[in-house]
Amino acid sequence: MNPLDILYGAAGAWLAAAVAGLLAGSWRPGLRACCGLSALAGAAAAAAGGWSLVYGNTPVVAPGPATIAGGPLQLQMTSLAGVFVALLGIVAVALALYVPRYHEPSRGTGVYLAACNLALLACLAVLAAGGMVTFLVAWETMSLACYLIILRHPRSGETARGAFWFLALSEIGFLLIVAAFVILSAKTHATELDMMAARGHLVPGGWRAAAYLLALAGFGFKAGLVPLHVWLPEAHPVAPADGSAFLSGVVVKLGAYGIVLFAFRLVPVAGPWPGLVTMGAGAASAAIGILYALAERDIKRFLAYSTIENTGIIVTAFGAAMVFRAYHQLALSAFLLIAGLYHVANHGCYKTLLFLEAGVVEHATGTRDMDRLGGLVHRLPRSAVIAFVGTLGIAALPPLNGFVSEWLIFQGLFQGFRTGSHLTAILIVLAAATLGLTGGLAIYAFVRGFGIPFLGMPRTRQAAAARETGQPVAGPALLAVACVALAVGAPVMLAALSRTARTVTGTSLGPLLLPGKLTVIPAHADFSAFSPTYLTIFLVAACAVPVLVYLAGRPRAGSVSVPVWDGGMVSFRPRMQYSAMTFSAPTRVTFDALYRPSVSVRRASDDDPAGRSGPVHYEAQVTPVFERYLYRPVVRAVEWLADVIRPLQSGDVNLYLLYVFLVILLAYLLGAV
Amino acid sequence: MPLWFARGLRRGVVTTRYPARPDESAAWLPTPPAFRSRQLTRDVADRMVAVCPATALRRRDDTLIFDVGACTACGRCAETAPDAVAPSGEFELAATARSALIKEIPIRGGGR
Amino acid sequence: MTPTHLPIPASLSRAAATSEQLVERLNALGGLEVRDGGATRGTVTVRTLGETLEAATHVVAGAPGARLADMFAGGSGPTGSGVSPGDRVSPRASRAADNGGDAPTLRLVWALESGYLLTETEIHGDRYPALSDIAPAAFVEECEIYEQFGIRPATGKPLNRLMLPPHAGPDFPRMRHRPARPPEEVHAPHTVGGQAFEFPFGPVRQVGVESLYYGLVTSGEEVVDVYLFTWHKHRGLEWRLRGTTPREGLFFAERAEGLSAVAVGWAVAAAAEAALGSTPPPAAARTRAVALELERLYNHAAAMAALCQATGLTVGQSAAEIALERLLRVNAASFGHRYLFGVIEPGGASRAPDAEVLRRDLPAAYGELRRAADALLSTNSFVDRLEACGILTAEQARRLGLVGPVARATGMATDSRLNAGGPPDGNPYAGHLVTAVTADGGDALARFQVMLGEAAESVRLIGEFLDAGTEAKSAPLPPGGGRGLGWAESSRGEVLAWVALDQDGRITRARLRPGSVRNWRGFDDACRSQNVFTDIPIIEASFWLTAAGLAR
Amino acid sequence: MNPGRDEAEAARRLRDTISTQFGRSLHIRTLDTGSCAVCEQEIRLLTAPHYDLHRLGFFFTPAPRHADLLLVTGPMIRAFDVAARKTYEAMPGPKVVVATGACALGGVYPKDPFVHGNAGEVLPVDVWIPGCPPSPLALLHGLGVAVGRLAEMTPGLTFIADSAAGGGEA
Repeated sequence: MNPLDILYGAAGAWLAAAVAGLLAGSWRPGLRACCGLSALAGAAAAAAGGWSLVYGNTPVVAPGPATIAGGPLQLQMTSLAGVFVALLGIVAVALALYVPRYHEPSRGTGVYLAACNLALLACLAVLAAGGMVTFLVAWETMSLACYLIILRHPRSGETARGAFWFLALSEIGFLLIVAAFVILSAKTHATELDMMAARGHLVPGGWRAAAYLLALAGFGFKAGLVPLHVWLPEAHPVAPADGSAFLSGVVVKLGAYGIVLFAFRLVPVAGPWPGLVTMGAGAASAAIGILYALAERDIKRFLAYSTIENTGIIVTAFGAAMVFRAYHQLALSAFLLIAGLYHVANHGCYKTLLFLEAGVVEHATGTRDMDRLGGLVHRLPRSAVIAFVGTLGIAALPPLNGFVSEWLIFQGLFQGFRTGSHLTAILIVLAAATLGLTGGLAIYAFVRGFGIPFLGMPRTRQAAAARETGQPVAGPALLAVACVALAVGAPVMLAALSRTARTVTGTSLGPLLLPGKLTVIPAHADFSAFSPTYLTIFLVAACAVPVLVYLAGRPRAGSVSVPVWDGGMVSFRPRMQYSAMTFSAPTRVTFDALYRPSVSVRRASDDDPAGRSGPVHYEAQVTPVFERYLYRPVVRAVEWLADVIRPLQSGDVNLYLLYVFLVILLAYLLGAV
Repeated sequence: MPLWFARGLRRGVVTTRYPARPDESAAWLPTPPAFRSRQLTRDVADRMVAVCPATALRRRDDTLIFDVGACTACGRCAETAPDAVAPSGEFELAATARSALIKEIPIRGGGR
Repeated sequence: MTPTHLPIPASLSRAAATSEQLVERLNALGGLEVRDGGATRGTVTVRTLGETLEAATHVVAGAPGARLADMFAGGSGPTGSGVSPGDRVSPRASRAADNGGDAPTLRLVWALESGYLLTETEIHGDRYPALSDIAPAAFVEECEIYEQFGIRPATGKPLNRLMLPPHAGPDFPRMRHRPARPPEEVHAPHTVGGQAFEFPFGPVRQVGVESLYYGLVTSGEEVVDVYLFTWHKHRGLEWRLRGTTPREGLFFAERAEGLSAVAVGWAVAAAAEAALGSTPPPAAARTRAVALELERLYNHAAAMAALCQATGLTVGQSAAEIALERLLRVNAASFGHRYLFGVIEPGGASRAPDAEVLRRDLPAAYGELRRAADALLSTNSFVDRLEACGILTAEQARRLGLVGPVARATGMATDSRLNAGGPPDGNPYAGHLVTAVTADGGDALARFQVMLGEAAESVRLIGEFLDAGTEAKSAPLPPGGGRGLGWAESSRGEVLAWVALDQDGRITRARLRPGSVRNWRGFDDACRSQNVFTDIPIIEASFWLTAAGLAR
Repeated sequence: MNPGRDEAEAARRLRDTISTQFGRSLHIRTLDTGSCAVCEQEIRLLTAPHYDLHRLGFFFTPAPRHADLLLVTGPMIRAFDVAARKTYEAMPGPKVVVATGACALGGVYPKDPFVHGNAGEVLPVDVWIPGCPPSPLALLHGLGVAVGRLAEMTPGLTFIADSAAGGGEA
């Protein structure tokens, strides 16, 4: 028995759930059954993933006569994939708990849930693929299923646009990945991943680099590396909340999985620069992602940009791990790999949580615009607490899990001096500095992301009317528990991940952990150490101190409580609160060159300076630099090309006969040569 | 800043010693009127009541009721009856009870 | 700083021509120059028709040098239909009189190069042409006229809330009782949309300043717009003045804007005198002028102290306050009141300055001011904060009808002391060289420099007036009724007053327009001119306005 | 005017009261309820070098939360009720209200739909300072009276909220 055996069960359950969804249509019990099956599958996958962390890699199997795209279906469960499978399982369970309350059964719900389960299954297949063809087929299936998920409400133009961005960029990425696989396969004469890895030394240096860069770009489209990220802020807002949670929580992570797969398993070392390129791309994505997040008012777009930032952090860690490996700092390399994988798990949990809560907010208020929300903490108290846990996590504030993984990444990057190369050391430190900036901005962004919708006074009537009854709580709550567990249980998690790192890199990080003392040491004992568990306990205890002080020093005499001093105004109004955009105005001013904001002010007095101060309206639109200056020319070129070749398709039979003739002629000529 | 420091030193102290010592600038302040009971007649009192813009004056029989609190020291009563009114010179008028500011002045100048 | 010398005789002849030409053009539009008892004395009065009001406004607004100084409505018709001889109205009854039946008369006061031109139009119905589209300066008054009389511009553009408190019901006293429409229909919705928010400030603000509410609409860094509320200072002074005699009314008028007590008092007294065709004795007029210049002087010192406070320069503030206190003591020693209340009375002046005290103490007190100012101008941290802060252009000043140092700092040489309209005897400035000090920066520094230049002028003028002789003397007001326009130049700019007196010499309608009313409108624009939060106290100090004057 | 010796004695007592009871710092918040801006000017001059209020241990504070004394000017405009009450309520006890100037004492404006005409209509006034405007010297004297009143209100200086309410019936 090995983890794969459990995964067969999970896959079967997901397949059954997909079929159940298709059959159920909008019949509520049927949909519930579908969700139940999905949850079951998720639990199984989580168990299998966790187990494979400990178990190590299984051999490649080709179960029975099953074939896929003309080749054998090759499956394998690796320890590396185990991390992702476990995350996939937890997310699947949370989604299954969330969906029945979120989706009111209606036309298309069944198909949507079928697509969701198919996508989960495809993700599992990607992770469990032991061969190239299996991997590629699963990957493409996943993309198409995700396309269907995004298209849940296809009537709106925005949805179609978002889904199209996703599909178009996915397909370009897919082609690049195919190319990368074809190069490796051709040079190693293998299709099994294990075999490819074993014969990696056969690949010449130039081809190695080409294959890796193709894979980096191909997976970068999925992972959302800048400038390949544009589908995220387009597709996430239009998908249903659980769909966007799945996209950000799992699908984007598979991009990171692909990069690790190529970087550490399939393509052998080709000097330090592939690592440096990866690290640079990651750092740039992190900084640009969070800066764009700060300019967003739509909660889901905001979260999508934050996803770009987080995958940037993850990819930076992986890139730095590659660099250290190239300089034979194997311990540090393994350490950064662990840190990156840890961040994968963390981000999968809290970003899924936050997207689910964004869905709750949208459901309760009918809007995703932060400037139309406010005061939700009083109206959605449980959701607010859960979202707060997620926010602490994603803002990388202790004692939550985001802090642990980011701290580990920083500790790894700070040891860049151990590479021995000054230039590399400087570049690594630069990456660390960029991540430092990103971390600071992330706290700022999430103070805003939580504070504006949840705190203060409701800015609109809809926000004031929000109610929590009927809103899904269990799913996000599960993820909040997972976040806390990932923080408190960090030493255990790290112990498990260090096994993964050993199977991937072959390096054992013996003294990394002192599980008895619950302390973590980043690769080298002379650098630093910390204990997330003790930190959590200490911080929680520290919170008690002011309470105790207050209780001890409470005035004995009676006290009077009066409202906040407001300058004698009649009353505070919601318009007197910081809005989302004014809160981030300092960054907008500082990073003016990136945002290139176009400001439009409308005062009632604009037609004449007569001091008429009626309703005031102020907008600062951020220029979408990448869309406008990178993609729009490409799109224009494609359109131009289409125009040029349109005459070929005239619809005239004689012309087509001429084409056939010319082709045959060409074939003969080539054959003759 | 050194410029200002030097200026301050050269300027010296201008601060009043009040309330420890009287301040000479108080002599120029407008102050509420003091009424000469003997020069007041009902007629004079009525004329003063009529011109008082602050409604600080009232007459009740043979008593002129003067509300120091309402008085703006405009001096119109003194213009009306220069013999009966003189500035009191009193500026330390603050009181803890509003009623303490209402004075009753007997009209003693004959009851024509 | 470029002093512009405008010798009065020259401008007199030029302006007279302008005024005549305008009257001719207005007559062509069906206007009628009024010369009889129905006219407003102290100015040229033209009666225009409701149908041609818009065209007439275009004509005058387009004339070079014409500036809309005021616009107001009155309950009584232009021929004095509200006043009939022998119809004795008790003050209280007159105050509470419901004039709702009368067609209100709209009066526009235009300041020409010399003299004022007043047009009056009877408005039937509750709409009149939107004059603020022609002369943007009229906007404040459009709001006020709506609140007080219930008539509004025809375009239906939203109006601002000015004096009526939000909770004012239909029986809240107004100049003309008329049930209020739901205000949200008429008043501009007070909202902030998009990505800005309103930074609330007030009404209870710093220590020792007036209550005033600012809503600073900001995008986080820049000031996008300013909402200004002063309705919680509205004391209904124009309403109070009805049914009073000019002498009684003056008591309240002085308290409309206590820091311009002399200027407002003078304007009201001059209006009453003009209405009744009397002139104050020249020596009494010079007394008024001495008081007015003293008032301007201490206000400039107070503005200087406020500027220092706003820029955080405490030593400078102390130096300015020493000068201010000494000037106030000079006031008290010479006129018997630190703020010169009660100096003006209709027909003349009730108190004469102690010339000896003035000659002895004023130069020393002014020297204090001058030295403090010199030190301030050589303090970079102070000057740098003022420079390019709250910039207004001459074009803005002209469109918004700004007055006083604010307008003069943009290069406009407007000063009502140069205005030689009205009876020459009553104008103590005739025959003296009056200099309109101007600057051309339009910023806080320019305003400060204008104030300093004017302070020097004031001291010189006081000396000249004292040499010419001053006296506390009044020419008793003749009996009868009439209408008159009066004006005076306060430290904040031109103060206008218009009164209509019935046959008993009681006020049936009084209009007070302190300089603050005009200049607060420029405050919005000055705040918006790419300023940050911390500049706003500086702008406020450099304008040196009062909320009391705006809300009255 | 009283003889100089009494003055000196009074001043000494004032200083003692302020320094012992209020730690040398009695904080004043001003409240304009519709004044003509002149009372405000006189209040501002209290901190000017000629009067230098700080030498007596008085300070101005913009926050009513820190204030012990409320200096009210103006005839208490009805539209300003809410702000006046809020300011008063925002002050911690013990607190005194000082009505300043003829307007606040009911001198200039009669009670009508615009104004209450008297600060006492809305706030529990403890000390009344006449004058139009009260000169800085009169204000100094009035503040001295207010300190005496405050000291009366707080025998033994127990900072109990009820004592503020107790002082509020004047």
